[in-house]
Amino acid sequence: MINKIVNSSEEAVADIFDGATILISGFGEAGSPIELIHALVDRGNRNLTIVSNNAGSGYVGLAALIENKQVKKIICSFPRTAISVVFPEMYRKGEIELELVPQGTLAERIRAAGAGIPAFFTPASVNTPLAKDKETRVFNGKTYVLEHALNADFSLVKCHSADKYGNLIYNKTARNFGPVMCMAAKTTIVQTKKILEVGQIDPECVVTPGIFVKKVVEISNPADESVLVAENRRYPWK
Amino acid sequence: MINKIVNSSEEAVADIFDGATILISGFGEAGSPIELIHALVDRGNRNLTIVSNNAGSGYVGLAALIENKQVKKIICSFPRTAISVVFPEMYRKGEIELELVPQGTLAERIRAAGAGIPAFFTPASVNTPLAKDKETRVFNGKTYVLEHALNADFSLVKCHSADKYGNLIYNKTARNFGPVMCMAAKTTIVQTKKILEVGQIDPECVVTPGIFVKKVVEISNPADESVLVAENRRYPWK
Amino acid sequence: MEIKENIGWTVSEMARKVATDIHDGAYVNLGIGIPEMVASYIPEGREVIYHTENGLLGMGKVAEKGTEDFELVNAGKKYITAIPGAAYFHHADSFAMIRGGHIDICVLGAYQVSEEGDLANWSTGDPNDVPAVGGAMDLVAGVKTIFVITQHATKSGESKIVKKCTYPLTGKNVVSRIYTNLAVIDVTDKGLLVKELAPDISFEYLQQNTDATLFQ
Amino acid sequence: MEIKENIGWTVSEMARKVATDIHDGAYVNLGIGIPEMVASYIPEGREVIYHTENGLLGMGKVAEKGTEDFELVNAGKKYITAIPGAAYFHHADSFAMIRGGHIDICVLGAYQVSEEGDLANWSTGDPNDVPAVGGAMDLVAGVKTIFVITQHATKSGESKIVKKCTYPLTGKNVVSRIYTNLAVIDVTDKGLLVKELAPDISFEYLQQNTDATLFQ
Repeated sequence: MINKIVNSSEEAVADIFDGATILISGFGEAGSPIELIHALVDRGNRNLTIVSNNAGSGYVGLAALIENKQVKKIICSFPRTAISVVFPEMYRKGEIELELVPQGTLAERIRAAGAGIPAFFTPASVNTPLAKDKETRVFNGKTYVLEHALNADFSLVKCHSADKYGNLIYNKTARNFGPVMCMAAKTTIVQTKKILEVGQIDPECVVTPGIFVKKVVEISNPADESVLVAENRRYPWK
Repeated sequence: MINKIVNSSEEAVADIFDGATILISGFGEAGSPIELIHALVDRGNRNLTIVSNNAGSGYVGLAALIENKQVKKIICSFPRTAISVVFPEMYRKGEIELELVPQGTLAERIRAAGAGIPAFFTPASVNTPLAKDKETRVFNGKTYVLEHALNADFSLVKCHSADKYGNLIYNKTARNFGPVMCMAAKTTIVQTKKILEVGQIDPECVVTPGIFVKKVVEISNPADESVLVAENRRYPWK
Repeated sequence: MEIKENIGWTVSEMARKVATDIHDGAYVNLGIGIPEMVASYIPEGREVIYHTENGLLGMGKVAEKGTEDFELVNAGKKYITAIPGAAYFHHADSFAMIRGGHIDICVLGAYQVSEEGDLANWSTGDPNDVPAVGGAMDLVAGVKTIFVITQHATKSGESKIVKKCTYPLTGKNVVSRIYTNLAVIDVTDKGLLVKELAPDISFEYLQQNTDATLFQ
Repeated sequence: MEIKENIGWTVSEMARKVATDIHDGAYVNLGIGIPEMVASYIPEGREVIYHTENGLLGMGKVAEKGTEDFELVNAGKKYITAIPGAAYFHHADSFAMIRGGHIDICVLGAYQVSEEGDLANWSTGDPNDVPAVGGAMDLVAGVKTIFVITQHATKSGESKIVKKCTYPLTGKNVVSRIYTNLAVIDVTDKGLLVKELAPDISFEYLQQNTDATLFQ
């Protein structure tokens, strides 16, 4: 019988392996699965390729994963934030690779992976350095660039409520990359604030149907990244 | 100030012109905007290209539009239904063109049009007659066919509830092609069972945000196509 | 070739065979017609979630007489129900599930299946027929495992398990296993491997009544 | 070239100029920073719906102190509110709105704008900077009309309105109109057409302090 709920973040990330490509939801702190990321720091896998819109703030969450030298490469649209220190330092030292992708292209590449579309054309980045060496084609007089699906081994996603089938709903703009990332990974791992009984989520309002989800862990009181950053906290906690 | 509500089906379809390409929602009768289609029959525009999953049943709705010789070409996945008579007859006589498209490719071509993607690769139809003369390409050892966006001048869509901003929610499997068709037309025209006050639709549950919608007409008691077909009704009513 | 009528398994028995091969927790799409019968034979203790490509994950039983909702139908346009924990979505999202490889098993009918697992199930190529494809090509291109359930022969006695499909293809190299009234046959790299014979059906009889070459 | 500081329009006046050109019923995306000010100056009687690319149509005002929700932010990661009639959606749907040409107007800042409407606003090309692009390239490629709001010159006095962009492009031929502290300038097929001059600014002064060639 179907029950995707696991008991701990540790158990949730237990299958992650060295060298994996991992999608991590969030737009800044909104939607960032900070407890799952910390569990991955604890697990210590290396040589990871991380796909996420940003590259972390302060010394917690994604920044902690990067500082712990677990990340070989990051694929993102905006690796700077007001208080990002870890990534910029390592990037300048050449200790981490960056693939910069326009935000809409990033979202669409992830969605394409989930939808079985290996490649598509987009107008974004045409005539810019980010389209360098990429195939272009003209449709109806306008130039487009060919972009490829961004498949992944795992996705780490934060949502608001989930049931044991893996049906998910999100909260406000914390939804952002979560739904497409759930679709695009072989194994999708979700942290939820609440677990609901099957049937409590209105079938008209399910955002991520359970088919896309492998494991769900309840984290009732997730940390607020901005609070941790303001307090200058560092993971692993001291 | 924004108010997309119009007073009649007649007013809703008033801008449709001869030769237009029109997306029509519905999977069989579920989600078919029968009153809008009948208004289009009354309006009498000709040479239309219709994109819809099916080709109508009996002598009402889409079948009435076809019987009235307004449709030059239909783009669809399944032009047969248990009780389709009009399309098959005209097709055999060579009086209407058919572009047969796999259902998922049809949905994705419409979505692509709405998302500004001019073309994409899909594995569906490779090595079949429906991929004949189409460009193919191999990605990771698997062959895909290039498919193009299906843009339209108008879409006629049925939903369950709408507000004056054009935010829409649907009912069960009547949702089907509605949301992607709303995205893909220059002018989207919607018939809704109910009009709600702005703010009554939960922002987490809006399926079609108002930005995709141009006109909304309330049809509180839409006809059931299958009932009309069973009663052997014919539009225009006699 | 002649196949006697009413020999081997009944359609219900065939559906039960398919159902037995569907694992607990599987996401399954059932084609229109005989494949729909499979849902009735899932062994107890297994939970299977049904997808219908017109926008529902968590399809339940057929709606009881008098409770039909015109806006709740399956891909065959039958009035159905939804289970608790179901989700509705639009057509592009529904086919993202299919094309993206998220559905575990799809059970389809067939006009012909070839030695290499090619499937023909949408057109006989008759120019008088109105061609209609529906979601079949997307399903065979995207779903992880394709099971075919079909009578071994057409009503006029021709083998549906063929060396090469003569009808237009739905997809090439897509079928994993074939359930007929005479046998269960796996499509393997080496050819068609007979896994199980119906009662009183010999391999020799099966081969005599099959256009394709079979292995044991 | 030298531009005196504090001449021409204030930033607020520039924002008001932009706001005046936004029609009733427009769907608008405001870039991070000065473009965000535009929302405060929409003339009464006009209703404008704001899109923020991180997944909200119907963005309201900035959240009041003490009512901030960490999960309700705009593209600049400011805490905001949502209006009644708003809708949340995921990132792919949000950029479908952008790429698909559904947003009427986007207001962006600039490092440089060229005579042909090329925009550079994401990178100075400095190899010491961490490059970051966000949604700018998608916005200029997809939104129907791109307005740029910017000081006419950099802090060091260089004209931002240039013959050719020397910084890496965000997009080519994308800008429709430029609002600076000195003038409102339309990008036309014939070149940069000055539509309006700030008080006490002459066309000659403007041209002297602009790298690009201007027309009247």
